[in-house]
Amino acid sequence: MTSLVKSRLIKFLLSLIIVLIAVLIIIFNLRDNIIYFYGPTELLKNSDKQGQIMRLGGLVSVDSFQNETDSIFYFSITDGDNEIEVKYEGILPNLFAEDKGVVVEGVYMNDGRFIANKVLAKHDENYMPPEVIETLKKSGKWQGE
Amino acid sequence: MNELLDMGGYAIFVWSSYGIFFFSLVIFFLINMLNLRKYEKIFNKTKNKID
Amino acid sequence: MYIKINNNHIELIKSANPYLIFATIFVFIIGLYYSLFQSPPDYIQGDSMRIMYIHVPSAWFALMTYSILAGSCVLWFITRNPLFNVVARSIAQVGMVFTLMSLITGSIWGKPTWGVWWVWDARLTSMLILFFLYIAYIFLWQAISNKELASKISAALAIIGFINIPIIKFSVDWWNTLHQPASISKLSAPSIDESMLIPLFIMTIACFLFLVTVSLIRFRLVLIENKMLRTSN
Amino acid sequence: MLNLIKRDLLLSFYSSANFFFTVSFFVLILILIPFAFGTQSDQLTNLFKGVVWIALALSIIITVDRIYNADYEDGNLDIIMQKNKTIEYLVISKYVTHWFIYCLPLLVILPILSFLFYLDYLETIQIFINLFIGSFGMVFIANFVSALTLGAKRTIFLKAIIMIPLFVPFIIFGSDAGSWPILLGLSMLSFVISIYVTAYGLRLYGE
Repeated sequence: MTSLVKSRLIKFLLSLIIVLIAVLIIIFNLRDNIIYFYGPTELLKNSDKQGQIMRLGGLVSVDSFQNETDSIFYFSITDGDNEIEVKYEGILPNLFAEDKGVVVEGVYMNDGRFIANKVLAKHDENYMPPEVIETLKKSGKWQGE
Repeated sequence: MNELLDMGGYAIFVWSSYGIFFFSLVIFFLINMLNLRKYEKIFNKTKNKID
Repeated sequence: MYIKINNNHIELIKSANPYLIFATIFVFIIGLYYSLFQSPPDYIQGDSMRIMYIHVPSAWFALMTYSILAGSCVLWFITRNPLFNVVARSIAQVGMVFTLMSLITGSIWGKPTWGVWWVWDARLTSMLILFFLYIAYIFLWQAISNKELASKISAALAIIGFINIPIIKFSVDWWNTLHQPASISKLSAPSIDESMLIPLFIMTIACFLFLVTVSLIRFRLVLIENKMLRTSN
Repeated sequence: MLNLIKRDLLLSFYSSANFFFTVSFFVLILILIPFAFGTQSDQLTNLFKGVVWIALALSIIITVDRIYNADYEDGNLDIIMQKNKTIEYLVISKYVTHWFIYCLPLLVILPILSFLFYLDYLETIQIFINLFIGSFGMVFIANFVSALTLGAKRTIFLKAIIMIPLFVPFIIFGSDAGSWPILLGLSMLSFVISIYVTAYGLRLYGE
């Protein structure tokens, strides 16, 4: 009986050790495969990403939005520290606005600009009625983005 | 009333999602309720036969 | 503690059934009134955020139901009390319906908000996998003809699939996803205004009542199924 | 344990049709890529890195029926289990034979295929390492699914629907060149889970 308990204990400890090592390996090597988009700072740090198709996400920086024609737009995406200029040709989603979250899909060019072929509006976790926003802004308590 | 039906331009999305949601819930509920009735009937019949 | 289901319990559940149905419908009507008429539109999303009132409760209960399912499977293996197996089997299909509903309503919400029906980010993909796990649990039980064996084996599968639940829960915090992080968490004040929290709260109660009602109906169904299997053997 | 491995390997050589079927299935999936997506070399190289994982997953899925089913149906499984008091040895020997019979040929044929898709040496080696490590994890998963579904009807659909969600992490990380440590971690995790669950399933069906 004791030998059975002993062998079970050994099995259990062995599998526990394997699981621990496996989890550690996975956590330390977890790369950006699962990441849906990169931030501007991450992109600027890795210059080897230039010339590749990828997604870039962040806030549309204030006063950066320009439209050349009805369907060609220029804006920059910021994460507070760095900015990347984006050129996009197509239709913008309804919720696209300056100072709001956005994810663009396209090519990160060698000159540091981003040519987007798809724009997705990213919503944040705040849900507020418009009147509340008005009063918050009036009283100066509004600290959104 | 029209304003409500229009939903600020999002009428299709809001109404279709609510419609699908409640339709599926009701259908799912009915399937299980009817199944229960059917099973209870069969079960009672077999029990009577044994008795 | 060994709980055994007897006829008195079943009678109690049976007599509670009409009240539960009535309560579910009643709370759903109040919730609908609040979510469609009473609550204000969002300052960015406008009226399309009303989908949130059904999307969020179904996603919560999809996760909660799977946790209960896996938990009762574990308890069944530990205590060998067949009650836990019956609970697991009666709750699984409701969870599958809630998962499907959160996927569908979410994708209807995604079109006006993000601009696309579906994206392959971590939250949405792991939720799709949860749906497959529910299907695997239900079909595996049906496919194995020896039902005692079937229960044990599908329970083992359900426990393995529990790995997916923390991945769904924390996917929005661990990785950059298009899906927004949770609006309501224990550690901080909710980032939803009170006028929108009330309809969400009522809808959550309504969905919970629906979960309880249908689970109890299925509970009776599963018990009769078990009895019939026993007599046919 | 060695006896079991020897027996299974011999059996599979006697019925070598199975083995050629899997290899040709794997090759055919990959050869269909240029027909579906055109013959631009850049595109083909990129597609190959991903589709090779899908091909491996599907080839493993179609072999699941051959791990324990034959032994279970003719009653050999009971005899083997009675002889070996620790089922874990039986399970491990099945892992080894399954990998040798159905995964090794695919890995051997991989370099030849990769030249058809204009991959250079470095990329071929990277993909080979990834597939080599990842295929172990997939074999572990396939084994426990096979053990759990021994008595099930409509099996291929069921097995596919159980296995595909479990293969998803391998496919996500596998197509990235330098991610072999993650695949190693995943394989180790699936080894621990698989050895317990397979033994549990076999004990249930063996009773």
